[in-house]
Formats: sequence, C-alpha cells, structure tokens
Amino acid sequence: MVDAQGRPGGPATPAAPPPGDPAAGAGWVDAPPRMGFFTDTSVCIGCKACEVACKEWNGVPTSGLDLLGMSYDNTGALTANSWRHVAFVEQPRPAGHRGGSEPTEAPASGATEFLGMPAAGPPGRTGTAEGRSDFRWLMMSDVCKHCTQAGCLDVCPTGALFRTEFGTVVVQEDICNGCGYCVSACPYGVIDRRVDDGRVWKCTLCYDRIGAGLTPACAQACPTESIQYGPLDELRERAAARVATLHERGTPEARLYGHDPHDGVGGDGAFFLLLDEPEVYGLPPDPQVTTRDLPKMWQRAGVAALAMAAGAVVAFLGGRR
Amino acid sequence: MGLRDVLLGWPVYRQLTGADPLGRGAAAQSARSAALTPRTEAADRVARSVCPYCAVGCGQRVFVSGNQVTQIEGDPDSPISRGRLCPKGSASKSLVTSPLRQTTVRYRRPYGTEWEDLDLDTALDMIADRILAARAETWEDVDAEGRPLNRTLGISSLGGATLDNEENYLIKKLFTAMGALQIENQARI
Amino acid sequence: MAEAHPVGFQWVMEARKRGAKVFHVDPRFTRTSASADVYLPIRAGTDIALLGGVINYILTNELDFREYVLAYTNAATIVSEDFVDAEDAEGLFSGFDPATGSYVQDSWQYAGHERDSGSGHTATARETAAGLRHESHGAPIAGQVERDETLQHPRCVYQILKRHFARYTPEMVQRVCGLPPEKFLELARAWTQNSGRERTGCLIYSVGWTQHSVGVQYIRTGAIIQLLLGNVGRPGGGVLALRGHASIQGSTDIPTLFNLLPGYLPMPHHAQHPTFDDWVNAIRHPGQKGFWGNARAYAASLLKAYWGEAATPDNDFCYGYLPRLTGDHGTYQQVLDMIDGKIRGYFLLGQNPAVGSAHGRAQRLGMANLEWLVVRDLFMIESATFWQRGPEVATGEIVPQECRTEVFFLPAASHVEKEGTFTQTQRLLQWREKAVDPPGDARSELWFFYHLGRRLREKLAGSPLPRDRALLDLAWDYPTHGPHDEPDAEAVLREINGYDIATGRPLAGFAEARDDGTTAVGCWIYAGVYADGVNQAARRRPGGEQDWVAAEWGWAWPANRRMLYNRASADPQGRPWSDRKRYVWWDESAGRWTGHDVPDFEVTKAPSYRPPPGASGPAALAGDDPFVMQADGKGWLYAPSGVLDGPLPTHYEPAESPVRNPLYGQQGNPTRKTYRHPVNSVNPSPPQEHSQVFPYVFTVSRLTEHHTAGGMSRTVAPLAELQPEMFVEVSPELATLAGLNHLGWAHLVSARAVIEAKVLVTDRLVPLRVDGRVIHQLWLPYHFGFEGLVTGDSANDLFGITLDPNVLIQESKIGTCDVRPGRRPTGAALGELVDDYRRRAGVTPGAVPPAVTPGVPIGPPGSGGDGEGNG
Amino acid sequence: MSPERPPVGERFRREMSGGRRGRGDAGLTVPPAEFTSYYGRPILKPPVWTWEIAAYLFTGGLAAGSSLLAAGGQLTDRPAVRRAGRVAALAAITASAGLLVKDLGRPERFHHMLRVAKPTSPMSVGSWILAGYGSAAGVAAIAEAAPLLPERGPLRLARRALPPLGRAAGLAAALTAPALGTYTAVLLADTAVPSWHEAYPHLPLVFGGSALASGAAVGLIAVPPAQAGPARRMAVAGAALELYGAHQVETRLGLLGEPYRTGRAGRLLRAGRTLTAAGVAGAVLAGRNRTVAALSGAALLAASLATRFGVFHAGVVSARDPRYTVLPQRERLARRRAAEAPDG
Repeated sequence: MVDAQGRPGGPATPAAPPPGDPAAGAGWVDAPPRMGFFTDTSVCIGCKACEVACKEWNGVPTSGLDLLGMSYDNTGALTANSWRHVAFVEQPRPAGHRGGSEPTEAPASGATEFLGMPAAGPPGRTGTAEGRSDFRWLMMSDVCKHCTQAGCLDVCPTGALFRTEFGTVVVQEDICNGCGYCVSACPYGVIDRRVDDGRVWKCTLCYDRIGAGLTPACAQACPTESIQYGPLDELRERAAARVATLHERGTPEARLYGHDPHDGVGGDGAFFLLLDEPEVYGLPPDPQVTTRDLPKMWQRAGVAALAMAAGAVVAFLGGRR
Repeated sequence: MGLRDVLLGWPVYRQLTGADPLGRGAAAQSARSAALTPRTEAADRVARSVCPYCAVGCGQRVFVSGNQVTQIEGDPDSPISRGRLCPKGSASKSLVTSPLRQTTVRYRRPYGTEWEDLDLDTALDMIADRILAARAETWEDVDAEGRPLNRTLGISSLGGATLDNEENYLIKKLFTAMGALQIENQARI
Repeated sequence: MAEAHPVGFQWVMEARKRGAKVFHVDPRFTRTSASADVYLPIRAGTDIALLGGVINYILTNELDFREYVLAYTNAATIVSEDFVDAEDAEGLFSGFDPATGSYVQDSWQYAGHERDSGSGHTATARETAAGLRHESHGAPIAGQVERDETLQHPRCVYQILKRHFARYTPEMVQRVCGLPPEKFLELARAWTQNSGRERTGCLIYSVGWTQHSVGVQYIRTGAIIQLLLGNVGRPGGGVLALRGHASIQGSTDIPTLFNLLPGYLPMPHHAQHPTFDDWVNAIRHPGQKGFWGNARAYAASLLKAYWGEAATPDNDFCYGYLPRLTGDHGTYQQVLDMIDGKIRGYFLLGQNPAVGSAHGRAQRLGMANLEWLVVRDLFMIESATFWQRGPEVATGEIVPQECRTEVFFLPAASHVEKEGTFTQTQRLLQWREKAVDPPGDARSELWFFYHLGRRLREKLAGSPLPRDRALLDLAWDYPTHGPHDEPDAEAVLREINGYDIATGRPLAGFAEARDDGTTAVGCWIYAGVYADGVNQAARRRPGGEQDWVAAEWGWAWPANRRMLYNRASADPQGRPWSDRKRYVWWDESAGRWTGHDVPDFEVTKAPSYRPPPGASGPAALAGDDPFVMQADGKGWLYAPSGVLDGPLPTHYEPAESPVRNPLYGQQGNPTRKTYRHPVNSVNPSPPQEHSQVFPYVFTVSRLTEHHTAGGMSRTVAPLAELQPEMFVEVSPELATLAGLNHLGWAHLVSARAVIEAKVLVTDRLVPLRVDGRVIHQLWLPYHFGFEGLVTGDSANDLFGITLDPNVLIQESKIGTCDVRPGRRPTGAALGELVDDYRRRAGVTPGAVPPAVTPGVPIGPPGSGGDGEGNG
Repeated sequence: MSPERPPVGERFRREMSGGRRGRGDAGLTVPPAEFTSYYGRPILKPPVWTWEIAAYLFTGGLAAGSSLLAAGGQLTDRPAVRRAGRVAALAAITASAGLLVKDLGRPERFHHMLRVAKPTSPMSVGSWILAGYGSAAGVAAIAEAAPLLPERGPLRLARRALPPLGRAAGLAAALTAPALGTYTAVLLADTAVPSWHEAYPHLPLVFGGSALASGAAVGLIAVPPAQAGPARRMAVAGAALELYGAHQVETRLGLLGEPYRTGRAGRLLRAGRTLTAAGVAGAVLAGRNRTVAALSGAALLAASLATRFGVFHAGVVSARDPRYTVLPQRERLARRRAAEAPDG
C-alpha cells in the first residue's frame, strides 16, 4: 500500500532532539523559552494586515499583480515574497471533508474540487438565499510552521537554515546559496526560492524584533488577535482553552493543527486553530518530517551500494577472461 | 583575519568543539545573524502620529533615521487601536516613501499635450493671479433686490477630509474672506 | 466594518468574545458577515423597511424601555391636528408643495406651535443642505410642549409612530427586503432582548446608509429604535457612524463645506439672513431650551477670529463680509456649472472626484471645461491627468489640444511630514507630531493656504474696492518657522480653541465664549482643546494606564466628552439604570454629576431641577432633560422640524429600482434632489416604462485592501498586489443567466456609462426573491481608475446624480444596470452602446422622472414658508 | 517591482495545469475519500531544481560506475578498461560539479556547501563525498597522463610518481563510488516530495543499478570487445538492479506509483526500460561486434539518462498535485486512528 512501512506516528526517533526544546538540541545553552505563533482562524477577518506588516518590516518585495479569482486571495500561497499568506475559502456547505458514511449530495468521487475556479460550471449549487444560509467564508493567515523537527533545516547543506535560541527556524540570507533542497524538504510547502534573487526566503518570526523583546510585525498588526505571539507553552494552553470555549459555544468543528508535540514534525512552533480539515486551507493533513526516515534511507542506500560493488566485483571475477 | 580566526569561524570547527555537533543551531549561526538588531532601535527619533487612512484614528509610531522614515507601526499606547493596524495602515511607510510620489510642481498649459516643470514660487504667484482675475470677473456684490451677496461663484474647491483641522480652518477662512463659497469635501460624498 | 474599519472591528470581536451577538445586514456577504453570528442579505435600498419592521415589532409587543421612552424622548408630546401621515396619503405627508418638490412643515409641528415654529417651507433648507447643521444640535423649535404621559392620546408621538409603522410586518419586510421572516424575527428578538435596564445594543452604520436619496431617514429609523430601546446615551449603546477618512469628522466640524461655518453655524443666506441679528436668530429658536441657545456668542466669536480688530460690535463683527448663499452650491451643482462654463477655477485638495464622485464622466467633462485647476496630492491622480489619459480622451470627448484647462499639480506633504490634528470618527482630536520634512516641492495645505493668502493680500494692498476689504482685514498673521516659513499649526489650533482677546488666555470651554467681541473662537465646539494653553489633543497617556473611557488620550469635542447625551445613562432621578451599565450619575452628597466620563449636563444641576416658567437656553433644561442640544431636551422619535423629507422615516424605493414600492403609491423620495442637465440621465423605475432595460441592481463599496478612489492604495505596491484588478461580483445564478464566466470579462451599462470588469462568480451574492420576483444584485469596488500601479474602470462612472434632500449627499449605493459578457466597446462605439440603451429605455438626457409618482394625491401644502421656492 | 519576474498567477496557473479534476487511482484498495483542496493548488512547493539536477543524477552515476569499471580494470590488469573508466569518471564528475553549481540560486556561493558537515543533510553528505571522490577520481585520471610526460626534466618525477598515486586514487574513488552512485537516491527520497519520499526503499537500487549500467556502457563504447567482457557482465548486473528497483517503484507505492507510470515521467521510464533491455541484449548477444557494443553502450547511457529524468519528473508531478499529498496522508491518519481506537 501507500506507505509500505506505514506506522502510527510515535515519539520522535531517538536521534532527534527532545520534543519541545529544539533550541537546547541545537547547541543553545540557557536558551530563552521557545517562542511561537498561535493563529486562531476563528477570529481572522481576512484583512491581510499581517501580509503587509510583514512586508514592510522585512522589506519583502511584491508577489506580482495578478487577479487570481481565488476569492480574495491574490497572493496565492506562502512564497519567497509572501511570508504571511491569508487563505480565503468560500464554503456553501459547512464542512469540507465528508466520510463515506455521511449522506452527501456531492458525487463520491476522488475529485479535487476547484472552489470558484473556472471549471465545468459556476460554483453555485443551490440557488436560493435559504439554501445558502449555512454559507461560510473561512479565512486563515498561514505562515512558516517553525517545526520542532524541521525538514528544511535538517537538509540544508550550508547551515544557512538554523535553529535560533528561540526555537525558531531562520534562513540566513548571508549564507544561503540557493541550492533549493529545503524547498522540496518542507512538508508544508512554505519555503521558497526567490526567482530574481536565487536565495530562499521565509518567515523568520522576526528574529531581529524578538531578539529585542518586540512582537513580530504580523502579530503586532493583527487587529483581532487572530495571530498571537508568545512562549509556545503558554500559547498551547491558551489554544486548548479557546477550542474548549468554541466547542461549548456550538462550534464542534474547531480543532487545533500543529499543536501536538507527538505529530510527524514534533509539533509546530506556529500552530493553528482551524474550522475545517487542513487540506481545505491548503495544509497537509498529516505532515511528517522527511528526515525521520533518513536512517532507513541510508540503510537502503548502503544495501544498494553493496549491491553495486558486488555487481562490479562479480562482473570482473565472474567471467572468463 | 588570520588562519586561526578562519578556522575558529568555520562552523565545522564549532560543530566539532561546541554543543551543536549536528550543525543545526548555535554552530551554524553567522556573524551577521548574531549581530542582528531591529532597525527601530537605531532610529534617531520616533514621532507619534495617527494613521492617514480611515477615521478610526489608529495610533502610529513613525521611526526616523536621518530624514528618512524607516518604519511605521501601530502605537501600543493608543486606547483606540492598541498597537494594531489594518493593511492600509501597515502600508503607511510604503505610502510616504513611495517612489511614485510626485515631489515637484507639474504644469500643464492650456491646450498643452504634456506636463512641464514649474517653480513652486511661480506656481503660487500664477495661482494667486488667477484667483484675483476669476474673482474680478465673476464678483457679485448684491442680488437683484440689492441685498448683499459678497461672493464669487467662479471658484470651487473640493477636499479636506484627509487634511488637518488646522488646514481646513485656514482653507475655510481664506476662501470665505475671498468670497468663494463653493467649498466642498468628502463629507458631502 | 471588518471590511473597511478592521482595527475598529477589534472591539466587536472583543464583544463577541464576551457573548455579544453580531448581526450583519448587507446586500453581499462580506468579511464582516463572515465574523457575524447572523448574516442578513438584503435588497439594497430597503433598510427603512427592515428597521421599520423592528419598530413595529417593538411597539406591537410593547417591548420599548417605557421608563426611558417616557422621560427622555418626545413619545408623549402631542402633535398638531393638522398633521396627515404618509400612511394615510399614499406615501406623502401633509404639507407637500409640488411646485418646489418640498414640504411646508407647519402641520408637522407639536400642537400649539404650528405657526411659531420658524421652520415652515423647506425648499431653501434643501438647497442649502440644512440638515448638516444638526450634526451638533437639534433643529430649532419651542421648548415647552403639550404631553400625554399615558401615551394614549391619538396624536401623541407614540401613537403616531405605532400607526405609521403598523404595516411594516415581517411579511412586508420579506416582500420589500427579500429577507425570510424567521431571519427578521431573529434580529428583532435579539435586539429587543438585548436592550433595557441591564443590557444595551449598538447600531453601527457607514456610507451604506448615507449615500442614498433617503439616507438621513435611514439613520433616523435606526435612532428611533435605539431611543425606544433605551440605547442612546448609555454605554454599549448608540448609533455609531463609521467614517471613512482620517479627518472627515473634522472637515465637517471645521467645515470645508459650502453651507456651513465652523461649529455648524450656517453660512448666511442672502434672503433669510440679511443682518447679523437675522442670522443669529435663525440659528436658535427664541425660547428654545439647551446650549444652542448661546449661538450669538459662538457667531460673534467666530467673526472676531476671522476679522480680528476689524470686527466690532458696532459693525456686527464684519458680518457683512461673509459671502451669501442663494441656493444649492454643492459639489454636484458645481460640476454641472463647470460643464456649463460658469466656473473658472477649481482646487482639489487630496480628493479625486474623477474616480471618487458619482458620475465620473460628468466630473471629468467639468474639469475639462475650466480655466484652471489646482491639484494638491501625493500622487498623480486621475483628476490631474484626465486631459491626457482619461476615458473621454479615448472616446474623443476630450481632445488635449482643444482642452483649455490649465492644470497646476502641487505635491502635498504626507501625514508624517506635517503636524496637526485629525478628528476621528468618535469626535476625538489627536495631534500628530511631524516626523520628517516633506520632499522637494511638497508642502502642507497649511503652508499653501497661508502663503496664498499672504500673497493675495500683498497683491491687493491699497485696493480701494469694498470687495477686497474682507481679505485685507482678515486676521492672517500666524507665526512661521523653518526654511519654508511653515505656519505654526499649534497657533492655528489655539485660535480654533478661542482666547480672551484682552489677555490672550485660551478659553477653557465654549461656555466662556462672549457675544460682545471680547473673545475670538475659531470653532466653538472645539473650545477647550487648548485649555490652559496646553495642546490637549496631544495627550497620550497610555491606554493601559487609564480606565476604559481613556479620557486622557487626545481630546473629544465637546468638552472632552466621550459619549454624548450621557445624562441618559442614569434614570430620571440620576441613579444608574443598572449597576453593570453605570456611566454617569448624580452624586447627591456632593451635589454634582459624576462618573466615568465628563457629564453631558450642567454638572451641578440636580435631577429634580425644574425650570421656571419663561426660561430659555440651558436654564430651561429640566434636571431630567438629557438631550441638551435638542430644543426640547428630548430624544426625537418624531422630528417636527429639521428633517426635510418627513417627520417619520418612510420606505421609498431608490431613485433607480427595478421594483415598484410595495408599501406606497409614492415610488421614490418625493423631495429628493435632482438635476435637469443633459449630462445627467436617470434609468427608468416602475411605474415608468422600460425599467427592464436595466434589470439588475448594482451596489459599490470598499475593499479592505484599498482606500477610497485609490490615490493612497493603488499607488502603494504592498496594497496594490492584494487586489490587483477591477472586478464585479455576481452570483452563480446571475452568471448563468447573463453568460458570465469566472475571471472572464463583463461590462455593465447604465444610462450614463459602460464600464468593464473581471467577473468573480461567488456564492457571497445571492439572488433575492422580492414580491414574487427574483432580483439579482451585483457588487463592485469603487477604488479603480486609470492611474496607479493597478488600474481599471471606475464603478462610480455608472451612477447618475440624485441627492438626499437633507444633506445633498448623492445616491451612490444603488443603481440599476445591465450586464453583458465580454469587454466593453472602445472609441465611438462606446457612446453608441450607451445611446442605444438610453433609446431602448426611453431616457431623454436631462429629463428627470416626476418627483411625485403619477396617481398619488397631493394635499394642500399649507401656509407659511419662505416663499422663495414658490416662484 | 521587478517587471521581469513572471506574475505570481502565471506561476500558479502553470503549476495548476499539473493538477486536474482527476479520478482517484483505480489500483487503490480503498476508494479515495473525497477531499476539498485549496483551489486545486499544490500543498507542497514543487522542486525548484531544474534539468541540471536530473542530469547530475546521471553524470554522478556515470562517474561512480566508471570508477568501479576503472578499478576493476586496474585490479584485473585491463589497462584499456582502467583508462576509459578513469577518464570517463573525471569527465562525468567535472560535469556533475558544473551542473550542481549551475543549479544553485547563488552559484558564487558554492563553497558554502563545505561550511558545515551535516549528517542530516544528504546534500551535505553528498558534498563531502563529492569532494573526496572528486579529488580521488581527478588524481586517478590525471595519472593516466603519466606516459605523456617527458622522461627527462622536472616532470620526470611526476611521470614516475603518478602511476602509483593513480592506483591508490583509483581504489579510493572506487571505494567511494558506490556511495556517490546511491546517495543521490537518498537526496531525492529525503524530501517531502511524495513519490520520491515513499520510493526510498527502492530508489537506491534503481540509481545504483543505473550507475553500474552507465559505467558498463563506458566500457562497451571505449574498450575493445576483447577486454569488455566484464563491462558486459556489469551491464547485465546493473540492468537487473535497475529494472528490479524500477518495478518496485512503479508497483509498490500505490497511488504514489502513478506519477512513475503516467505522463512524461511514465514515457521516460518506459523508454529507459526499453533502452536498457536493448542495450543489455545487444551487449550480451552481439557484444563482440565493436559497433553493436558501442551502440549497446549508447543505449545504456540513454537508458540511464531517461530513467533519471523519469524519476525526477515523477517527483515533480507528485508535488504539484495536492492529491498525492493529501490522500496518502489521510489514509495514514485513518490507520493511525484505527490503531489508537480502544478496540484496537
């Protein structure tokens, strides 16, 4: 099947640094508490202040001028030129994912559904105000997850990507040589190479600001505290309380994403409260750091290398002269 | 920089000798990264201002180095905005430092097809002359029944909602004294 | 609110966190809807029907906050027996004068005051947008009135109100607005349940209410609900206007408006105000209650501030220097006059009418027919380059070589390059410090107008002409500083605040203004902003170090009061209505009003105070008259004066509507201001023929990512990329009907213009079922124009010019149009397309549909009035 | 603003052309759950690597195979084999270095690769392997130039010292060659690219086999048939490894095998297989004919090239379509939840 070596996500491999304290695992002595973002999409109003404030502070160039027709999303994704990205999802129905058992009016095909895209027809499905009364407009400010086990950092061959004393993951622009490995290693599709620059760029969690005790630009600007910045432990507690409140108030679909230190990346330094399945927002449902399998990869490569050597030996010794 | 410094600065050496053998954190940090500080800390001065866009009146802090605005961000002290800004307010630095801003007087002569340059002082003088001429040509002393009018309907103005109270005060005062009453702004729109 | 005022919206989110329920009413599902508990899609232009339904719900079920209503509103006041309600006359109130299309208000008055009301005929009031004066105070009427405390008298306001809205049932709301009754009832229930002694609800609006031909009455309807529910003058209550420009409130307080002088003093009218006394006596009603009674002191002090030593009691403080109104001199009248060649010169000060004003083509044609134009802005805006790059150049209507307009573009200083105050939406003045010098030739308006005035006075020096006296006698000596001789903004603020002329001492408040020439006050409502010689607007005590009212941040007019009419937060005896809603109350032991805010009341006047007979002004206010700027001290459920299109709000269809008014024979507001000018055409509405030529309703508004006409956002890269192109939002049903494709092109046609836009097909717009028909609504952002980093056709080009009668604000929140797939034609074909539509719709350019719908009976206009409009 | 940069939407639209409203893979044992993607946009960033990296996979393998061939020749005293192998190895590794530097966003910073030594980064490991291997392969190849040096004069010493140095270097290169030939499989697999990552058990075989086959091809082309017996056998061994690995990749990955079977990647991999079969058949059946041997060698080189590009493209495709990201992860989640359920 898909994952031949499929296994339930368990604790991190012994080689990995202890969960929750990546800074100590990266050689930082007496590191300050791990800092992060909690992005509560249930209060996001989609204003994009985070996108702009980030650009203003970090001098990020524009992404380009192009109407994408993806609701009010015209930057498209997290890119080298958008370190915060607000996703907009227009939903005529309350939830994105349907299990097979649920009755649904939609065809049960494995279809990639193009919301609002110029596909087979306009996206209207019901036709009356009443029928669309359960309409939702989800907004979510996405950002680099600053994984506890960060694939980008693991694979970076130059040390341009490094773990800071705050437990965040930062690209050093003076070091990066644009090899592009991190781009493919990120399970969230965050880090990206800037076309006319050649280096990769992403959220630094405002490394310069937080070093001076300031709040990152996006969190400082956010009008509704959808983006909260602080010590990760504190944020996790706050987030759990918020989910409980939402469940109490009749929003059972509220769930956290990236908060679990036991998930495939050891938990995110920037985690989220979502109101639908992650993939609805363009997030992977079960990301895993690729280097988790690295020991086994080297093992298989070793076997293949031996096979190769053996092949050569046999070729020379095995035949007549 | 001697060979010794090169070696000491080589992250591989730090990997082998420090607490970060895998080269993922402290050992990989560059000198530039270690020395990073926010540019707001280096500002010569901070002006306390107010966002120029909508009428919520969010507080802004304008950081200046030399005569250059280096950052504009929300003022956490403001009980109105609590340090927050919307995308427009957050773009204020780009607004005031935009390369598209016009910084010289431009003049289009009657029937002209292109812009021309004009000295600011000359422009002011030309405008004053045109006001006086328009006033002279269109002045109304009294109405048909001899009641005072004291006005010109030859001059109009539109704008003020993005300006300061002090500016609106002088605008209204001067226009009123010159008898121009067709003064309007966005509040009518 | 989340869409256009995101940072203000944090307080709504804060309230939601504490359990507040948020309802959002909008023709389209916006970012605000996404954050609301309940979203109500409504047919654009029908808010009075919806709100009237709520009033009916309150009165039918007797859910009003009776103690508040009885004591603080005019519910008990008896109205003249001459009054005939619109309910009884197909939508017209008594007193309509068809000759002027306006009302004679005598029959609307309180009983016993029919003749001495001083209001009378409103034709002139309409021409001069007199409604704007009431931003700071009520209309002048007599203070002492007949009342029925049982509210049973058939002519008491309460009963009139009840009858007026009796037909605004949930079913009628559905017929008019397209809202399902259960949604309406959810709103009505939540609103009433969340009001009263223990709870308050607030109502927030913006130009979605004002930019209508019945705009003022929308807000009146909201105010009636809030008064009935006791939500005015109390914390968490109110009718809150979200204004859209940094100091648009300030530019009304210190007006750059034709009909006002600072502090809402009216610009004198040539016929009504020949003398200073006539003028002052028209401002305040003799014998009225309240603080507006001191208008003479405010007026005299303003003239002293203007003309200084030249203004003396003997020469009526140079009152003769003031220019006089003769009618409508508003911005739309001006534009039509420009087209007709009547105006020589035009100043644009940070404003871009080529994009931002209704009927963009008329705006551009007008500007192309001036002698000279001065544009002061940060960027090269459309209003500066219309002669070179405007759409009319493409169609050949403007030929640069034949366009005579001389254009001066003067770069302006930005908000960080000058100091001064903005007045934000809650009347709060905040001082801005200067951060840097403006670049190059850029200068502040303060610099420009000060030096322009200086130069004009130099050029006129020694002039013997009487007309030049006003300029030469002007008090125009402000201290300057710096290499460019920048005038001192703080000195101007000091003059605005006012000072004692003999000592130079800044006034502590407007109560110190005198009518004898001993004080000069530039704007009486701002008196106190420079109290004690301290710039109070520059106060910045951190919010975290203050209570939630934060009285030491900036300065609010009047008297640093953060909530108006806050006496109403206490009961008639001066006790808080409830503990959790305490705000301002009477401290019996100290013998004064106290609380979290500056009391909006004479601070030592006991709740038990009753005025002696014959008192007037503040002394006539009883200890339980909280509405101190109203002439009778009461909140007005019924407006006997001051509102020109009726004492009670009434649902009229917009000037352009595909729907016949389901409530009345009268289709539109009979008093709306129209212009017969060849450039201005109005799409037909029922019962006129051919309304189906423009079958769809369109509405325009803002996007979070852009600002007004785009001059400060389409020019800024990080904003431009977020909304990079002009688009139109349509429902999937309309897309199917009209053959539109997502991200394809469409063009929209009205009798004025055709514009094109990219199509966004979205479920956020829904077709509404109205009176048995399906009504499709389209939405457009109005930010786009042909300059800047991102460009597109201007939505405002589609609108014609029809105005609200009270304040002369245009109806630019709704119009009718047709929509077709593909790009619009260019060149001459563009005009032909619009001509063709006009032909098919039977529209004659310049013709205006009748004010009174044919078949609606018109009663006698009554007597009185100024007579001028009758000619 | 940089006008030369393509607008952001162009980029997305290009990327989205890979995605489509496709049906789920018929070979899946469980019907795929319906899911809603974000406008069909990829969740992952497709690799920014361009053809240089795919080409490097080939040249690196070629170098590794060639060094093994050379070492075999050296140890079994087949000078022609040794010489061809060493020269081909140097040429291939030089090309590799050039391709790798060219693919960098900041080529002038190529030396940053040796700034750190990170066992967690296959590229870092590869850089150090490349540095070690490259030096050895270079010395070995240069040693082949010893006979050309003058017998007198200062270079006389070099002429004498080079052959033993070359022998040592040749062996060193051969020892590191299998690592060079297979680490690139880890390089691809150690990413979030679904079809690369899930193929990690099999890709090393494909790459190792392909490297071996391409080394053998050098022998077939450059060595007289009389000395080319080992090369022919090496071709068989390499082809066997490669075909076995490729078969595993295409059949054992479920949905994620799809990109290897369809589209451009599928065509390239099929072409690779055909060429491999043809090359091996030619070598074995008619390898004593110099022309056929050379043609067979060329076929094997082309096969290796096609296979590398095929694997490369399959990964890119899998990263571009959110299906390949979401569906396997959803299944993994479902399995985990089932395992965590109280009833087991």
